[in-house]
Amino acid sequence: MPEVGEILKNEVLKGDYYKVVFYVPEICKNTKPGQFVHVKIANLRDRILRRPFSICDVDVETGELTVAYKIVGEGTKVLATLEVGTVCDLMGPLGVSFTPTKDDEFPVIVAGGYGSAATHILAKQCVTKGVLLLGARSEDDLILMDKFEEANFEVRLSTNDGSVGHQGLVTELVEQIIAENTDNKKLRFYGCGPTPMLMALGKMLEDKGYECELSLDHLMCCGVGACFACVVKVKANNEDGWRYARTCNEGPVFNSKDVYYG
Amino acid sequence: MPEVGEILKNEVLKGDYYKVVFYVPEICKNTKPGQFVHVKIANLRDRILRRPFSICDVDVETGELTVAYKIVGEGTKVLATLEVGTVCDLMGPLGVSFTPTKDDEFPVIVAGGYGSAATHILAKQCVTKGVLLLGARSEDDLILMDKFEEANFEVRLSTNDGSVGHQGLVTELVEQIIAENTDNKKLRFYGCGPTPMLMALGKMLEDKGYECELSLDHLMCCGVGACFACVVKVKANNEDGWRYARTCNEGPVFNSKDVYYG
Amino acid sequence: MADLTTKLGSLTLKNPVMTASGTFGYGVEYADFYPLSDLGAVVVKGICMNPSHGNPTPRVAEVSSGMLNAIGLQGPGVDKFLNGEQYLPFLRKSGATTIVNIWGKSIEEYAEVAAAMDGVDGIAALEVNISCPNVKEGGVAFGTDLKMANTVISKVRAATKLPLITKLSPNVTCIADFAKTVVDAGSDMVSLINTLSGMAIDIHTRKPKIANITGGLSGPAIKPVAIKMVHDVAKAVDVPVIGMGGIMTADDAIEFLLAGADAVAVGTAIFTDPHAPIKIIEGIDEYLERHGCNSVSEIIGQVNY
Amino acid sequence: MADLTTKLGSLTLKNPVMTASGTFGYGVEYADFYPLSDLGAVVVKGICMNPSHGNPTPRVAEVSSGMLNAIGLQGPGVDKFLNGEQYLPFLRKSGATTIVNIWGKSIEEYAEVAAAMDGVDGIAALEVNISCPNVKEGGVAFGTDLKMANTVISKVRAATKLPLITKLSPNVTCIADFAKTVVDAGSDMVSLINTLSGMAIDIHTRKPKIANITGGLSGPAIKPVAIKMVHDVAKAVDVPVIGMGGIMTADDAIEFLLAGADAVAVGTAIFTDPHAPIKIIEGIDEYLERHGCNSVSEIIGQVNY
Ligand SMILES: Cc1cc2nc3c(=O)[nH]c(=O)nc-3n(C[C@H](O)[C@H](O)[C@H](O)COP(=O)(O)OP(=O)(O)OC[C@H]3O[C@@H](n4cnc5c(N)ncnc54)[C@H](O)[C@@H]3O)c2cc1C
Ligand SMILES: Cc1cc2nc3c(=O)[nH]c(=O)nc-3n(C[C@H](O)[C@H](O)[C@H](O)COP(=O)(O)OP(=O)(O)OC[C@H]3O[C@@H](n4cnc5c(N)ncnc54)[C@H](O)[C@@H]3O)c2cc1C
Ligand SMILES: Cc1cc2nc3c(=O)[nH]c(=O)nc-3n(C[C@H](O)[C@H](O)[C@H](O)COP(=O)(O)O)c2cc1C
Ligand SMILES: Cc1cc2nc3c(=O)[nH]c(=O)nc-3n(C[C@H](O)[C@H](O)[C@H](O)COP(=O)(O)O)c2cc1C
Ligand code: FES
Ligand code: FES
Repeated sequence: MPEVGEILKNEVLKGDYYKVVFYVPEICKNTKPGQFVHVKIANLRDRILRRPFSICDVDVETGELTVAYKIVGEGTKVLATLEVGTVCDLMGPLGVSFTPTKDDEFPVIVAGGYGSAATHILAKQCVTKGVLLLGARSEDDLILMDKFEEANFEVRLSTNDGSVGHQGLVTELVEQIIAENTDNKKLRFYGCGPTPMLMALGKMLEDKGYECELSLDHLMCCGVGACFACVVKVKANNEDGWRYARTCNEGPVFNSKDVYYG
Repeated sequence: MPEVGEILKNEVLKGDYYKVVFYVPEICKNTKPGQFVHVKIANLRDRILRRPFSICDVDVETGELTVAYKIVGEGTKVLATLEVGTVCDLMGPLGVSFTPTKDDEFPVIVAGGYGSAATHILAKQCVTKGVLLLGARSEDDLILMDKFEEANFEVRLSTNDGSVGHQGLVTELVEQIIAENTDNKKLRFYGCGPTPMLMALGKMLEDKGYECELSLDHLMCCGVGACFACVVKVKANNEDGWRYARTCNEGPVFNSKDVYYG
Repeated sequence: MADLTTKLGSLTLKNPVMTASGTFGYGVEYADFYPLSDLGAVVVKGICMNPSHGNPTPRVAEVSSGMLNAIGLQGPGVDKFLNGEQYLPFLRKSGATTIVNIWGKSIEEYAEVAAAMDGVDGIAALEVNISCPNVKEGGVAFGTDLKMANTVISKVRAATKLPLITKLSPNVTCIADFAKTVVDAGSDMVSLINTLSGMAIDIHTRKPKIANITGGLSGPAIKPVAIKMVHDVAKAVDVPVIGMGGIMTADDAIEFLLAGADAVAVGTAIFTDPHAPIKIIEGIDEYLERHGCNSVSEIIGQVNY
Repeated sequence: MADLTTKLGSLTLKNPVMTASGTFGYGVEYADFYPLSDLGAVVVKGICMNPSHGNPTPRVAEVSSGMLNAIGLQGPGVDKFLNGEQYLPFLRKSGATTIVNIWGKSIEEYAEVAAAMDGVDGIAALEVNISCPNVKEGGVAFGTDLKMANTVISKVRAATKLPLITKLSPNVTCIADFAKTVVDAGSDMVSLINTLSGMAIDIHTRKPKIANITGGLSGPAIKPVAIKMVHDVAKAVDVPVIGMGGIMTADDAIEFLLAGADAVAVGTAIFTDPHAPIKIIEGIDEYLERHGCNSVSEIIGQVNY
């Protein structure tokens, strides 16, 4: 499952956001939407853990796998300095994937931050084309809109500071979409982004009875279910009503009905 | 005293031996023969100590400082991968220097391993041109002979395996030189290389009454006399007859008469 | 191929490399990577009587050359472990030599868990964790008090005929004393070290990086401490010693063997590279060949001074 | 500029950053780098009664994110320290606030050394090292036994009026107990941590990498252990706490302050970068400004959970 991946491209996408392309044909072949790769960043000698990144795109023909990442700490800072030709070790594809829409469903992807990266393959694989609701703090954190447009998705934006699109929360765009759905299309939701946003989204849609999948993640170590670092609460048939589920192998994608919001 | 040094060149010299050129004009200006720089190797994130390297050459005009190094462990392995343009932090010049020969003296440099690097500037600064006796395990470990020839030094080689030059110990070449000295030139010796070789050399010359300076070094941390990691025994006026002297700032160059051989 | 067979008292392993408890799940998680039976042994994550949630999140934080964790022993409990498809039954089928790491919230629970494992097919030995720094009750309290350590192991000893390994805490003044007392109490061998107590604070939020406030330090950062303790313990007791703490490569594992460990366990390194234990087995073999040794036993404790 | 003035009982420092004993020589070695008076304090290498050779070489070995050392307290002895040009007289001239680290081979020697320092001009405080793991006599024996620790400090207390800092060993089960007992014995404050006992073996020669066999682990590898111990000790005693262990950057130093340290010491980092203490002083100031704090005291112990 681990595969040695040569870097074919590593460049700024926008501001602190970068895009890196690895040559990993085996991983590409098996990738499903919403899965991630677990990357041992080269040259990061004093940090021993891998970093998980959603698979943003794969090209099965060329063996190219794309990750979109933001510089947030030591690891991503070093990753951004790696030159073409450097080799990193990748594990993947890992995790439970999204279920693309069927013929009669209309996909609504709700994404924040790197959530647009994690849902891009999903958009490409949905047989019916839908809408991407993309939210962030400000314009600087909105990436990959062009990719969704290429996939024939309508893109609606929201920012907390109003620098572009709707000023406010992305969940307000969700309410808009639901209000607009006067012809009663069968909406199917997908959420990926910061946990508070996903919790708000999941609860709201559960109340309204829509199908929704959420990609929940947490700090990871092993990436394969062995260490119990990455857990989130899901509903369970025990006295507490919840248990900790591993986002790396029981997730990151969960049905919103299974998530414990309490 | 620390100076940021951009790498201008970093290339194989021969086998495992490399040569790296740093741009450090301040250090170049002050360098005397036998001194060293203490290098924080870039990208060596899990190793916190600097590595000491003898200054092999400096060009005061261009600010170029050359170090010749052998790959022996993690640090030198990483150093060999650093590309031109990479920046390392250098402290230097550090340590006590060799005393170049005066008009009436004939310099005999006895070197092993990277000892030829440590004595190259010395050879250039000796007003009288002499001889380099260079010893090593085999031909692969003999470097910089051309540089000494450029400095008008005669070069005699010895190897343990006889792959080139005299088969045997470099100290045997010393005996040769002494035997050849029928016109009673005032020989002045300089030794730099593995400790056992220097101990043998120093003892032999002490017995014979020749002037000799030895460059003794040991694993270093601070490089400036603060930590007492790098000590060797020197004669002392106490009940034991010896004390530990710091090779980084009381040395690396010691008069062979001061060294404790017991 | 040198002979890697490793005898730990009545327990025979095909090689001296096992996985460290808590870093290899229940084996099933890594079954697609290589045959689990290639390992000296699989040591599973700590099991106590009842299912347990473990600690709140965040449970881990990365630090220089290591990590802190306070998983808090999340686990399925004895029943589910013995009968749930993805636990012991899976390991049995895999052909892995299985060592079960156990713990309890009280001395009685330790004994109860041990008794439940006694005579169960597919369990090669028990590793008694008296050293987990991350649970409020049990765990480290037993591992940092000589009398408690002795009592716990005596009770566990009485409850099972399985070979007993006691996992020692490094957070003590003299670990050799703990090794001696648990051997007196009937432990057939000892394993060390568990994690060092540690803490990290996010200076921007001013919160501890781990919800539990403190956690256990593992990885290369602790290797020198582990080597020293293994060296001390191997000199102090006559039973087999399983060494661990920061083993990333075969060279690290060999360092433990030279220090006196009869076998080693690989933990945090598995997160860096799931194949680490396999590469370490191969690397030990190569080292033995290069040094003209016929068997791994020839290097155990062979540090020379 | 925030106010960095740091009050440690009767001792006032211009800022909370000092050098750790043994890593900054006697100050003179770094006098060309920056004015020593820019530091909160210079803590000199351990001084005992008579000149001492220290341990055989090799004395250091590098390990992941740290180093082992067994220098063995090489030093000039009291007389030479007090009178030799490059020692105390130099520090006096430099204007540095000087703290003298002392040790002895016996309880009596500790007291003798302390008495010799009493009332000497230019000594701001004594740091009593009861925790050096690298000398056969004295050192760690006093730091890992509660009664001995109490006795040593009591005797030293009786021998001098200087402010007393006791330097605690991390190689114990409960460091807070040691803090309490030395404070009871009259120590005005405590500093921690000294190095963790460790060992490394060269697998090719099979020799310990350090002639003394074991050594003390320092550097970033030990930071999480140090933070935890500083946090524990700051909660246990009411006296000022000086935190150290793996501080490389201002962020690290701030982590110690948040954990409860009133001041910090920078050790191994000086080998990486002699200017580290100065950069750390600047970095703390920037952090305080950025967080709207007027003085460093506003963040001491402010970890929140
Ligand atoms: C399943 C999954 C998919 C992900 N996909 C992407 C992606 O496509 N693009 C992207 O830019 N990032 C993604 N992340 C987050 C990414 O893993 C972290 O940003 C990265 O590990 C940070 O490494 P660092 O060394 O730069 O930061 P560190 O120095 O380790 O930490 C810096 C800061 O980032 C936070 N952080 C660290 N790891 C994580 C994490 N796993 N999740 C959330 N916060 C974290 C830390 O708490 C800290 O505040 C994903 C995470 C998961 C679990
Ligand atoms: C004053 C001085 C001048 C030097 N000049 C040169 C030079 O011009 N060219 C050159 O190639 N090397 C020189 N050295 C040696 C050089 O410092 C070491 O080779 C280097 O530090 C090894 O780093 P590493 O990380 O590759 O090896 P490590 O992984 O640290 O160690 C690998 C091996 O090298 C040994 N070693 C490490 N440091 C030293 C050391 N300081 N001295 C001797 N052995 C050591 C170790 O014991 C170990 O066996 C000099 C050393 C000193 C003290
Ligand atoms: C995430 C994690 C979980 C662990 N869980 C357990 C456990 O359940 N029981 C136990 O005895 N040790 C546990 N440990 C300790 C390891 O088994 C091992 O003793 C320690 O990590 C040192 O080895 P390493 O540095 O190779 O990881 C855990 C360690 C880690 C990192
Ligand atoms: C080379 C070296 C020498 C030391 N010598 C002493 C000493 O003489 N007295 C003492 O109390 N501590 C001594 N120490 C311990 C340090 O003062 C400090 O407590 C320890 O190194 C942890 O801090 P650090 O990680 O910042 O180095 C020494 C440490 C090192 C690395
Ligand atoms: S990251 Fe290890 S269980 Fe999920
Ligand atoms: S290297 Fe520190 S005294 Fe020489």
